[in-house]
Amino acid sequence: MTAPTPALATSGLSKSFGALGVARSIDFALPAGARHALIGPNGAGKTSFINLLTGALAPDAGRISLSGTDITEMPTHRRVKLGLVRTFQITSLFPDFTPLESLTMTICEREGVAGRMLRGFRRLSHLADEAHALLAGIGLADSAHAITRTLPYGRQRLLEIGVALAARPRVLLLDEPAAGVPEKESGALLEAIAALPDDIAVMFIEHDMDLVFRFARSITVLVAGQVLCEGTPAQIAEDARVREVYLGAHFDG
Amino acid sequence: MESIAPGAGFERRSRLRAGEVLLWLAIAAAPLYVPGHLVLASQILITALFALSLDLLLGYGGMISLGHAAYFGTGAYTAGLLAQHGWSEPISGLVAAMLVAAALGFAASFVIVRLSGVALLMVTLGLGLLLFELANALADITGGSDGLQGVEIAPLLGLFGFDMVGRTGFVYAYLVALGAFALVRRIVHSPFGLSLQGYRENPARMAQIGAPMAARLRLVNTISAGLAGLAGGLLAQTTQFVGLDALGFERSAEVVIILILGGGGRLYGGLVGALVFMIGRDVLSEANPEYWYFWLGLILVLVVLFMPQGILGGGAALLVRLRGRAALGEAAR
Amino acid sequence: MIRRAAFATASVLALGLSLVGARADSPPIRIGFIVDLSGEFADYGTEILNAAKLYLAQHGGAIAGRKIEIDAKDTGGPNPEVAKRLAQELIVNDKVDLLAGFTLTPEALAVAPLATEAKKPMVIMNAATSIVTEKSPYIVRFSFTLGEIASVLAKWAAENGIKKVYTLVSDYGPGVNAEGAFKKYFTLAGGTIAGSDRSPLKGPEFAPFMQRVKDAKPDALFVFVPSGDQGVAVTKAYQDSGLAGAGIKMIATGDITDEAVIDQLGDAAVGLVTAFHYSDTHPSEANKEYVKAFQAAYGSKLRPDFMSVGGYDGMHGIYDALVRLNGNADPDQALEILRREKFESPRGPFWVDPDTRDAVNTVYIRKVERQGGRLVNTEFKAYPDTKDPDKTK
Amino acid sequence: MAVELLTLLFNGLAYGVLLFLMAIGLSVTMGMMNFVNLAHGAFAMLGGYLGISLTTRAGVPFLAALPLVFVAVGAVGAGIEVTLYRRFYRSPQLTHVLFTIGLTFMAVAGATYVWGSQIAAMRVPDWLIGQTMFLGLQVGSYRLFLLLVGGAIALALVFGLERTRFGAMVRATVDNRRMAQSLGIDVGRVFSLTFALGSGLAGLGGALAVNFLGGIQPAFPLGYLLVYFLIVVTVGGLGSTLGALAAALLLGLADAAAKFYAPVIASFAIYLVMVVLLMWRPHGILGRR
Repeated sequence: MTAPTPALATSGLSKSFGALGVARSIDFALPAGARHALIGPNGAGKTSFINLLTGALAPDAGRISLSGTDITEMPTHRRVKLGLVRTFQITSLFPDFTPLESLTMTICEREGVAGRMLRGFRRLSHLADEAHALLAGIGLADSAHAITRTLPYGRQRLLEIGVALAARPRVLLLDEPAAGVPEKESGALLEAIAALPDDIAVMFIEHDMDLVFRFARSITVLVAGQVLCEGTPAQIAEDARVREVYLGAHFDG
Repeated sequence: MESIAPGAGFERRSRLRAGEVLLWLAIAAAPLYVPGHLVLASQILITALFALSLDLLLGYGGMISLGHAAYFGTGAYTAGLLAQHGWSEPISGLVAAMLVAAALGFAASFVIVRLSGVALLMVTLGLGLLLFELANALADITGGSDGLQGVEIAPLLGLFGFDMVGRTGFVYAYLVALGAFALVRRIVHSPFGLSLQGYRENPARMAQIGAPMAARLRLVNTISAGLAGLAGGLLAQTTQFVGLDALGFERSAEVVIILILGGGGRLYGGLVGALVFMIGRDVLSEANPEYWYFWLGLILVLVVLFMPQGILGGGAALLVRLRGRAALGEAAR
Repeated sequence: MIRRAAFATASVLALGLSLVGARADSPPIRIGFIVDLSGEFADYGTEILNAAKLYLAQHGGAIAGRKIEIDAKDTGGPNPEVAKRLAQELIVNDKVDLLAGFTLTPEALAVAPLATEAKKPMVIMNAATSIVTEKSPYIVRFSFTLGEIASVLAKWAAENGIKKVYTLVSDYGPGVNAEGAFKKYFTLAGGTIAGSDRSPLKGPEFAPFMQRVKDAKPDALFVFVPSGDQGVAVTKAYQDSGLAGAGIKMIATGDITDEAVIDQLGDAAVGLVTAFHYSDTHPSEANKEYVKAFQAAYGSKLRPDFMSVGGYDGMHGIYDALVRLNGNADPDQALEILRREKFESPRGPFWVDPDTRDAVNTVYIRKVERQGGRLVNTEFKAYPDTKDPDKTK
Repeated sequence: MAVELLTLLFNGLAYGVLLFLMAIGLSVTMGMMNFVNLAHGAFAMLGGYLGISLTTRAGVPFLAALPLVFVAVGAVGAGIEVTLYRRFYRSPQLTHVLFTIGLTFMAVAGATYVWGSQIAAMRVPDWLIGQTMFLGLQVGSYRLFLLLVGGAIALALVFGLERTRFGAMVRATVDNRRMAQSLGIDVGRVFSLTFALGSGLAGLGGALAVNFLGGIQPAFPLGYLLVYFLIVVTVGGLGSTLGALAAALLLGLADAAAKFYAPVIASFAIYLVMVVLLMWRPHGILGRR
């Protein structure tokens, strides 16, 4: 028996901007159904790594594969179609849309009907229904018809995840999902993250160590574009190198 | 807790509203109440159609163009040259105008989808100016700055000649404009239209929801160019003359002003803008030929100060206030 | 300020005169003016309209009890579709008896078919491209054509020891028109063309062209640019490039030394030779009176130029036709009179060629001189009865 | 050959410097506040007319009139910024377009009312007429003056922005408004001053341009020069002074070279160069983003 194919894997993934190496030969594997945290000090290359995975950045070297399919050269939108979906650290929504519209649009993309021009939504009402169900599932049903930019920040963060879920991901990359959410609004968000379906492999970047240890079943520590170490939360918590990096990083400010 | 049925937003949005029907009926009745101004009425319709073509691109797709007259003029010259060379049947001439402009739009779209913001603005402006200079240089074909003469158009359907009062021209422009509005209405209320607006709202996110936007932007640029060509062709046929100004920077700038004035991304913004701008200009330049620019400028300034979303946007906001906050979500759309 | 006040006075005067003559029950005679009163060419249209109104004010403004009304519309052009729409509205709604004005060629061309269809005489007061009159049998031109002017200048140059000429014109219809006529008649007269350039209409920078001219070492540089800032710019570029020092004369159509702008040229223009049909210092009684009346009405700072004389003479023709028809504005009869007009204009003897319905002018060769603190075009040679040489019908 | 090339270079640079002076204010304000001020040409026009009125009607010497025009138009610019423009910085750019075009229309009508629709030209001193010997080259005196004055101002601006405290504040604000704000820079005041400076320069450029362009008339701010300003600004890169200078000089040189070597394509040349440059570098040749 061979080992099961990881949901997402990289080998030798490298990228540099001039002298600055943001990814240095990263070998990484995300098993199916994972709950994996990517941590590291500021400037470690976490967001660049996600950008490489989604295709927003083109690597200088190395390969990326999604469930065994090589996607290194693939444009972003096709990676999404194959199930590789991300959210953004800085909320990136459709300000004048309602949540229902945002999700329906995403579902239309997923179902391959978004290019339809001459037929309206009359025959696609099941897609809007699905969008609504999804919104209800993450607790946004009562905001379905509100204008996105008028929503409280916490709800926008939820919608950020909702839009990603509507693409029906197999691998979901969450870039600091709870960043900046005030405490009284964060409950629903954490619930939604906890309730993510088991068949989705989730990798998230997070600075809040409480959240990391609450959700992650495995952790990768990235420093200066390189994988410093990998392990279970317990292993990482014990790791002397990690402590040093974090303390050092704090002192460097 | 939830009063609106799941998914209701979409069907409701695309349902024909009474106001729209009334609007088109009111326009159709123009010969009854402004029988002496049918030429102005058809030129307003033509400008509205031109603004609609830009609305698809700018109002819905969020892509600025300061060279849209390139397509308008291409349509005008296509229709005009066909008629000048003996092809005087109007409908086929108009279709040709649309197709040639669309082909130009398709070719230009490969350049345009790579750009955004100010660069897009200036490159579209540059392409428009290049085409203008080309038409001036090819004076043997286009008539240059003297304009294209000898544009003779056969009666519509072989029955209705283009009369001096402009009755045939008006009906013709009305029907074409109505058809174009119906088409664009369809498009913007389709999944394609939704993704186009998604691009306007957040271009960077579209790829991350799996949308192949480059191809769609090319398509919408092509359609928009075709509609602009349709408007240009209509003008050439109803005026029976094509001047270089059909391709001019002033026309490109004016249509942007008209659209923003009316309110972009609202389907009827171009029509409202064209009505206000062109009637305003007609009345003001009649009343005060030397200084009408001042009053027109004042109107623009006041609209910006009091209705920053354009006239339609201002109207919608007013409605919201009248109806109270409950309707906020719907009316602001 | 002075200008506006004077204009108001003149208008009141005109109104008063017309009221005296008019009987309450007879309908007015309406003349629809289509001119540019705003935008880039506002100045042209304003001059034409002012002069036409002046003529009416001078002559009473009413004929056989019918008041003459000018209904002026602004195209803000070049804007052919607006011009055509305005003409249509003037004909259909305002029921005008004649169309007049027409600053710019494309606007005149767009309106021409309407004049034919509605059988309305269309009096051209500027639009100077040759073809205009061919576009409708109802068009009569009271201005001039560029071919007329340029061919005379070519003839004069060849007669006066200029053997090699470089041409520089603005790259648009009238420029091409002037270039063609000049080249044709200069070569016919035995001269040679050293080179020809067309300068973009939207670009004020003439120095590189002057450099080319200098390199080609012609005897003279022939220039046509539209009246206004371009004329001043090209004259300054000529001066700043040292062409005069290199023995290259500049000759031009009179657009450049148009009285409305000539004083802006400064001494750069002194000695410049131009050909044109009107100078405000044309030595005749008719002109002296005209200039005096014009300045009395619109201010002494304003000098009447060729635009104004087109408007004045055009109105003269219309008024004459209406008087002879005793206030009856039958279009075909009016047309017959208009196409045979012949009178002493402020510009000199003027008549309309009945066959082509085009203006026939005495074209003068003039030299710019300083005269009492201002620049003037002093006529020193006349070519009487000049027609557009390439006009057959 | 060398004389020919140098003369061409000289003429192109003189033209370029003039374009730079008129356009630089637009570049900085667009770069700093993302404010699209299509009324910029109106400030140049105001400068032109003021220059004419001062020299011909009030009898102020030409050289003394220039700084007066700079100050006056700068003050008008500051006034308009404080009373009108300021409230629109958060609005979408299309709103700026509509608003400033409206203002431009009003300015055009206003200029017609005050100065009439005829072109107005400026009388310059005799020593600026004709030709002068410069570095062994026969050149137009006014162009030489333009090149020297404009060049000095351009250099002062470029170095001023690099070296002075105010320049540092301007650059910081262009780079990142929020960051500048958090550093304690009074962004509103910096912008008002910059706007005044930019308008003043446009006015000065307008006054200097009158004699170069031949004259000025009310439709000036809606004419082709507005297009040229936008070309200078975008090709140079929003907010980049050096970029705007490079773009303006490039534009002047390209125009001169095309007219001299290939007059047939002269009317296309500038637009062609612009399209190609922007395809190559959408944020301008020296743009940062």
